[in-house]
Amino acid sequence: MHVGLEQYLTVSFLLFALGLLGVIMRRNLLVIYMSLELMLNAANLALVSFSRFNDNLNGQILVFFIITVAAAEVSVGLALIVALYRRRQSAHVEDLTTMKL
Amino acid sequence: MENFQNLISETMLPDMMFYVFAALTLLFGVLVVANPFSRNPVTSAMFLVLTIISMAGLFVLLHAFFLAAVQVIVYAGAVMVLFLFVIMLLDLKEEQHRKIKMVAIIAGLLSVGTIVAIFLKSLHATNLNAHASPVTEGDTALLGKLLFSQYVLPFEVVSVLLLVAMVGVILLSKKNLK
Amino acid sequence: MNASLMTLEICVMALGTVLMLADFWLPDERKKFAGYAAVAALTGLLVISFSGCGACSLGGSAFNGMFVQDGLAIFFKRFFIVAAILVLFMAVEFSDRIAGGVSEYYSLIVFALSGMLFAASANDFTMLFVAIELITITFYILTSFQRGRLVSLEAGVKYLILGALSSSFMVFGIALVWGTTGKLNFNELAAVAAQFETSKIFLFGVLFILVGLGFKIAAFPFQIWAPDVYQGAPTPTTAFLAVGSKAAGFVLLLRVLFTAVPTVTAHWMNLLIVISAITILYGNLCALPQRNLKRLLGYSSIAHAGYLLLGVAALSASGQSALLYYLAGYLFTVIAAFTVICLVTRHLDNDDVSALAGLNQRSPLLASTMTLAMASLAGIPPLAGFFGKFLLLKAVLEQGAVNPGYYCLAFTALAGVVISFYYYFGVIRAIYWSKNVVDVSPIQLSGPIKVAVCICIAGMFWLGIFPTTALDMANEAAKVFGK
Amino acid sequence: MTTSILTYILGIPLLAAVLLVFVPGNYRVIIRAIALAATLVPMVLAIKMFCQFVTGHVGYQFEQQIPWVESLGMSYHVGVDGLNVGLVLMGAIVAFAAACCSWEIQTREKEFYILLLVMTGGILGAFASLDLFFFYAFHEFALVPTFIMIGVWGRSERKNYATFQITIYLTIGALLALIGLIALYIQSGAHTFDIPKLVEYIAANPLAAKSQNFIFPLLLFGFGILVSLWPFHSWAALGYGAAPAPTAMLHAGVLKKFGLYGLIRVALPLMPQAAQSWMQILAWLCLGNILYVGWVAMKQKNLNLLIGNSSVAHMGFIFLGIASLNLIGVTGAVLVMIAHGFLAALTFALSGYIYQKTGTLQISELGGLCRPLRFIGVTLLMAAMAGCGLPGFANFVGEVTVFFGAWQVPSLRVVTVLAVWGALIIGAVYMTRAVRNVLHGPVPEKWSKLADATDVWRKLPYALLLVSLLVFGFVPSLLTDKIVPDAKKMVQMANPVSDKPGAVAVSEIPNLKSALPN
Amino acid sequence: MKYEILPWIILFLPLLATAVITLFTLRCRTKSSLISISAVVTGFVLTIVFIAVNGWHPVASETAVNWLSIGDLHADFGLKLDALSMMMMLIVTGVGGAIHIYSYSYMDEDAGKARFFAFMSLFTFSMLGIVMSNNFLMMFIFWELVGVSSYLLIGFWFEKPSAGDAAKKAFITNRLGDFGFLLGILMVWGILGSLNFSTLQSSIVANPAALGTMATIAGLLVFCGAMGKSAQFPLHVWLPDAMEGPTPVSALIHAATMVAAGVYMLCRTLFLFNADALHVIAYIGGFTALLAALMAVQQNDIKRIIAYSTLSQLGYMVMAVGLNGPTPAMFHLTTHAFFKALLFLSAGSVIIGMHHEQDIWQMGNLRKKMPLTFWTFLIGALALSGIPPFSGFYSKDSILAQCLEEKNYLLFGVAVFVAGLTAFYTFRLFFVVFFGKEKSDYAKHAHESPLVMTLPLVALAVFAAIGGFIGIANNYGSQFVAEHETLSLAQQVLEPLHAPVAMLIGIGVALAGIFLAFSLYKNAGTDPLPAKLGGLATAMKNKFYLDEIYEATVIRLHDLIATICDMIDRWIVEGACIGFVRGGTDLTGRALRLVQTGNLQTYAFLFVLGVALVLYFVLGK
Repeated sequence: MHVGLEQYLTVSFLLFALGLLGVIMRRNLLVIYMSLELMLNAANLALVSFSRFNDNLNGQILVFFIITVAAAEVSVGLALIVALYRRRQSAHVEDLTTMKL
Repeated sequence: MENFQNLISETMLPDMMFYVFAALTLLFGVLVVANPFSRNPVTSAMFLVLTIISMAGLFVLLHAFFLAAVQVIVYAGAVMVLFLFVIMLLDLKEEQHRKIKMVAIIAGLLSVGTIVAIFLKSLHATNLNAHASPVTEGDTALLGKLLFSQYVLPFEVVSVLLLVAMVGVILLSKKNLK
Repeated sequence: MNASLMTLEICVMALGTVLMLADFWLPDERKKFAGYAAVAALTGLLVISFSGCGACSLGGSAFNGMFVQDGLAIFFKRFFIVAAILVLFMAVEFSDRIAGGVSEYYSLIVFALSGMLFAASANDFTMLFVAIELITITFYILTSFQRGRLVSLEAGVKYLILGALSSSFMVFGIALVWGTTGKLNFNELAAVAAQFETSKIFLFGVLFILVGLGFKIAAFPFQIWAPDVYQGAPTPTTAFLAVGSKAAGFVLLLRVLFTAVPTVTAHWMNLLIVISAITILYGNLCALPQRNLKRLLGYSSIAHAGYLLLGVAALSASGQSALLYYLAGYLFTVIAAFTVICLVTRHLDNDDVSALAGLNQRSPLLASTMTLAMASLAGIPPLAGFFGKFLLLKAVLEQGAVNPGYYCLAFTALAGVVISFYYYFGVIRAIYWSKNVVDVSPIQLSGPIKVAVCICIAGMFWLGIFPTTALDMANEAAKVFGK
Repeated sequence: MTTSILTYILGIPLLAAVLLVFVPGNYRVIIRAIALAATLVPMVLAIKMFCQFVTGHVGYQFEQQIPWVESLGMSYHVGVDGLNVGLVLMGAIVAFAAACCSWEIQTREKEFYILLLVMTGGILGAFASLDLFFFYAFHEFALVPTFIMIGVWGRSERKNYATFQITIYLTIGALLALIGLIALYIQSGAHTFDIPKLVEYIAANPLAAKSQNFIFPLLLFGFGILVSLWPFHSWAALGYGAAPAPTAMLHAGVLKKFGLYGLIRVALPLMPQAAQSWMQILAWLCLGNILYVGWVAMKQKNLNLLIGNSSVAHMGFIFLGIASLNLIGVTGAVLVMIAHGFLAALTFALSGYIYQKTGTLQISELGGLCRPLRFIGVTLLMAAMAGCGLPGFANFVGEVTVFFGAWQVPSLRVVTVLAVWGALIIGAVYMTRAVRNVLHGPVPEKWSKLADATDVWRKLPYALLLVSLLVFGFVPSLLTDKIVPDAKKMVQMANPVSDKPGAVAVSEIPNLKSALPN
Repeated sequence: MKYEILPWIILFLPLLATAVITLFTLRCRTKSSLISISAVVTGFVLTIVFIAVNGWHPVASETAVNWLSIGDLHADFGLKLDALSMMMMLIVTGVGGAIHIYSYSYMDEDAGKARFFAFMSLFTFSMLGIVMSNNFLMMFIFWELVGVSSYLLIGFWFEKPSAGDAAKKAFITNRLGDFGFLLGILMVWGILGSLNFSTLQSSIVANPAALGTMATIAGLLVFCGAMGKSAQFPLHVWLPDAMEGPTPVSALIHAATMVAAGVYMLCRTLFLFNADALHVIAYIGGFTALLAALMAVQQNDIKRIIAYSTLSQLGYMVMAVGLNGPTPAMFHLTTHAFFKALLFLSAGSVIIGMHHEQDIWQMGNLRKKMPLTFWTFLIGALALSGIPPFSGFYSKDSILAQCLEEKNYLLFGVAVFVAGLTAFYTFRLFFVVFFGKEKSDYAKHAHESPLVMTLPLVALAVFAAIGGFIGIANNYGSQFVAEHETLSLAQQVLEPLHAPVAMLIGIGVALAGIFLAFSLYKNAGTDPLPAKLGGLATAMKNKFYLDEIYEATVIRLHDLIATICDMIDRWIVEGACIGFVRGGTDLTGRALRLVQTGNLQTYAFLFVLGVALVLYFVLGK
């Protein structure tokens, strides 16, 4: 089968779905966070492949921004998780249920 | 033989490479989120690195060389190191085997499955109008030009964002509160 | 290119930086004044925004149309600045409860404001993305700013994970939309969107973008984060989240739906109706048994997202202007409510409704402010909420001829309002006729916060009694989509 | 345009409410004085207006219009014609009486008076407004203080439940009506909320039948709920039972009439076809009020609940008058509205007094009160008599006019017969039962020393209301002469020349038939 | 019509008196009573003046001002002054005046004297209104007002539970009649389009079938009003209980005037009734007369006996109207007003003398102690029994004659029997009270009443004695009979001879009744009759258990319906419906928020689920 945009998109979306699964199934905050990175990366892959197949560099610029933003987000997120861990001695989502209902 | 090589370089090889990298990416991806052997976050992190590197391979196949490099440097290099650093810092043990809720897993699989199914269905239903012969090269110079001309505004905004993130990280992780 | 259009944004960013730097040489006890200085500066900017000088002249665009300065943008910029001013007042009062840097808190608010200002002018998916991320990431920090309190951190983490999740959706959506159409600019996209109406991947992408925006405005089914985050975050943050972040979500939603893909939106009438209806019901029903004030307002903010979505779902100019008008009223109302909560719970651990007991003896001003705020949220004349709801209902009913679903929507909204009466009055009741009043010590109010509260009250009344000016502004802003 | 007297009438209480906000809560005398003055002046002005009203003249008088939101066709527009001049007068008098009766409030007086004045302003505004938006908004504005007053100053253990129920019910009613009004605005296409303009416009371009059939039920049931139309009545007695006397006076007496006024002013003339088809249903529903609620009233063990139910039952007559859709019926309905306003205010004021003195309204605990409370007892007796439709009181005129009007409609005869039964028998049964058990009989020892209302100020509100009832009962033409021309116009609009044979009422009113365009 | 203002003054004087008393002189008993008395006496004088000026048939008999005018509904406040109404005015003000004066002394000990006179004046006003009104609505208004004044006066001693109950009962029973009356008015108005008596009369005269098929029903509905007010079976139950009121009230309202209003109204609106309706009216009247007479035989309360006799006599009058004899009916009404008021006032005098003891078996031998009362009572009793030449004889005779004239022998028989019974129970009362031994200490210490009380007795006694031949029947005749010839005094005295059969039978049974009473009760210490009659006597004593039957049926039924409605309201409307909606809403709220588990994973899952739902909604198909 000839490899075209469709294949790339399928891969990228599968990756996205994997990330999604990770987010909703794993209970360790850090792993969840990694899964989120996976999802962002899937978007990057989609953008790059579109960029390639549509003959348009804007997509790559977007990827650039996404990577930057993701980095910022990761740093803040990790800092937050660390701060939380210091308070709670846990990075487990089930321990984060003081507020509910 | 030459013909064959040509054939590979022209069509077959990139295709084959695609399948290889795609398979690797997905495999590592699965291992990130659902490693049947280990639930240790470190393992997940390591597989995430591998996923990202495989993906960089796909980027190369798509002629986005600059981004492939950035991907490896920023993600595999910086971000993942940060992750690992934090994991080590927090001294996270292997995730305890709390009881797994089958219902939750099935429901999760079902909903994600629905989304995937709809996506794939839509993908097949859509004529993507993709060019037969992709030509765009990941020209770094061109990218740079675009970034500093057309996209200078978002670029500046992102710089503010980074500043904010920096401040935030410091505030959040400062050891002693005043 | 016309960079002078960005005067407001540049000034705000500069202000944020200055505030941050000010931390170095301001003694601790004077840091409060940094907040007031920020208020003063922002007030100046607000005046400038009304002065009609170059920076705010209508119709300009810059950076290849990425940044537009139209009626809508101006409307929202003023809105955001007012919100930030009022939140800063509150933040100053709140400063004694912030262990970490107070100046940083002010400056982060100002940076979030800058993100909102960019969002107001964003006319391009790139700008949309970075603006939203600027706002969101700032809010992650603002939410978890009270590091000493577990709830604050917990709220921060919840907001972080779910926010990042929604960002991922949005990014993927942007990828798909851009990939199918090759356009990032809204206007350019609008020109070609019609031919992609049947492209399912394109629609898929638009939906994913809407997921991200739906998260910002806390619309069903992406509302789930709101109560927890509202409850846990420091009160000024919550207020800013409820007003600023939500409004930013709405301005982007409007732009995407009505500037970028208007033809697609027209097909999604039913989707919007259903989402709006369920959001209203969900928010109101869940708020019914709620005893925690901030959480209550969290649910109520979901309900109000639903009301605001009425204006979107109406798919008409009157709907859009009604939405804008309602938002304006919502601004004063919600900030008033949170200001009261902020002041009342100063020495308390919890934000339970019972904290309001005897408020009318402790501080009549706060008691009446809270009462008016609740009344306005419930939609009682002559307060802003009433006229806003009136406009929204009118806009929805106008479309009744198009689709009977709109009548159902109107009735759902009605049911929601009725339910909401119950819990809003519950709050008022707690103020005036609680049985066991524990604390009767008078609440001392500083001069500035009195000013802020009075501004809120005046705003509620002004919008309710003299709606013409604001309505004209909203109409003017909504004209953007009429083109 | 000069400022209309109506603007003063509705503005003074509102301004006074604002003024009260700034008076310290412990200046009780000043607060009371301001509240009394701020209701007395509108009352005097309303009486003046009533006297100056030019009788026999179709159209609005004392008009004033200030553009408000021009883009939506809204304006502050007040004015009175025959249909509402009496209501404004009644509202102003009851408001003053309510302010006088507020001495029973002992706690948080300042807040109470503020709410009372807000309510007064809202009520008067709602009745004086000729703009749909203001019409609605003023009502809503007056409604909310009601809830709060019941909640805070209410009595009985069930006050929370009562507050809850009255709030929910009335909100639903008001909002249904709001949807109806907005739909009316939209579908008329007139782009104006101005009632006279709207009427004019719709007279020229009638609403489509489909729109009418959508909007009319909304208004009917929306307004109906506000007026405790059966089976949406259960809030009323409960709410009034729990309300402090001044609130019950103002709400049961005046504010409640808003829904009926809305039906007459807006729903009937603007949606005649729908009105025709709904009137039969309304007529049967009104029996629910008159008979069913009457029977319920017979069983009440609490005086206030009894009065509350009787007030619900009285609404039935007004509905019947409206349902007859002819001049006599509608005029009668307006008469009952005004009369009942005075009456409800009077009875609630009296029960408030008794409650104040005895601390209970359980009928079984009371008895023989005519002896210690001579003035109050006699007044209550007269009120009860007025309540069962005794001539001499304005209620009789209204009710009997309604019966005459309803009798003109052949299809409503059965309903009329039953309604007469309700008026003459059931009303008499529960009223005399109440009188027998509360006023007559031996005085229990504990009540023998109760203090009667002796000084003029205490007597004033009751006397004022009683005199109003008597004046309009003796000289009903004071009202009817004013009502008839405008009611005639309204009825003409509500009875378009229809091609349906046997359309109600028109054929029965010869002078109307000639007035209709052929 | 000259002095048109006079009737208005006559009408409104008592109202003015009420107003003045209530507003100003409630604390001053003497002043109040004088005001009230002068109002009614002035009314009497002015009526005489007016009659003297205008004669019995003024040229333009109506005077009116518009009261209510809405579309087709025109109701005047109008007065109709003809022989009928003017006679009634004389009765109301004349007899009323006597009773007012009597009350001045009778009520002397009562703290509520001022209130009493206020009510009396209100009643006088209302009663005058009924007799003077020229249209149905006006009449209905005063009809109701009379009802309420009666209510107030019966309940005058409101602290006595029985008085309160009796007042209530009277009011509601009257209301039942009014229900029919109002419907009748509506029906007549609906068909003929007018309320004015003259207009109605002329349109019916012009077209006897104007009322069409509704004629009978309309007539009977209007008659319902009379049934209530004149206490005809089955609405008669209130009248005996009404004796809870002060005795002057019984005399004025429940004997002389108000209860007669029904008969008056029937005569006023006679043109409405067709033959069928009249038939029903006649039989109801006859039945009431019989029933009440039977009940009267076994009563022991002095006032109640007279009350039942009133009932019985009212039945007589109604029967006369039904037999197309308005003249005899009105004639009897008038004489009845005299002698019944006399009897009541005499009874009142006895009661005062007996210190408010009303049981006849506690009295006895009072003729010695209260000679004047004895004589006046005797005159009243004779008149009531129909012994010539007392007034009752003439009027009763004219009714008997009317029966024969109409050839209704059944009703004639009833009337005769009732006449006998009347004489019997009247003299039973008479003998027990005034003869025999003193049966109690009160009786031993009884004393004659003061002059203020006895004077009206004498005046009334005179009229009760001579009322039969002083032109009363003449006046009525001139009203009702087209070619009426005025009779001279002698002719009037001998008038009964025109129907000798009726006269002889009438006198015969009356004497028989008196004789029977004499033989049974001359010296009786207890009532011998129950022993002789057994169950029948018990039934009579207990009013044939009608009160109990009503209690068990009508009242219970209404109460049951009310209870059911109350239950529905409590449980279904308020409980089930509202409770369900409320509880449902609350429960939904509580259930919905269960999804907010606080667990991030749940949140993420719900988020994704939401995305899936939205995607499916839009793209799934």
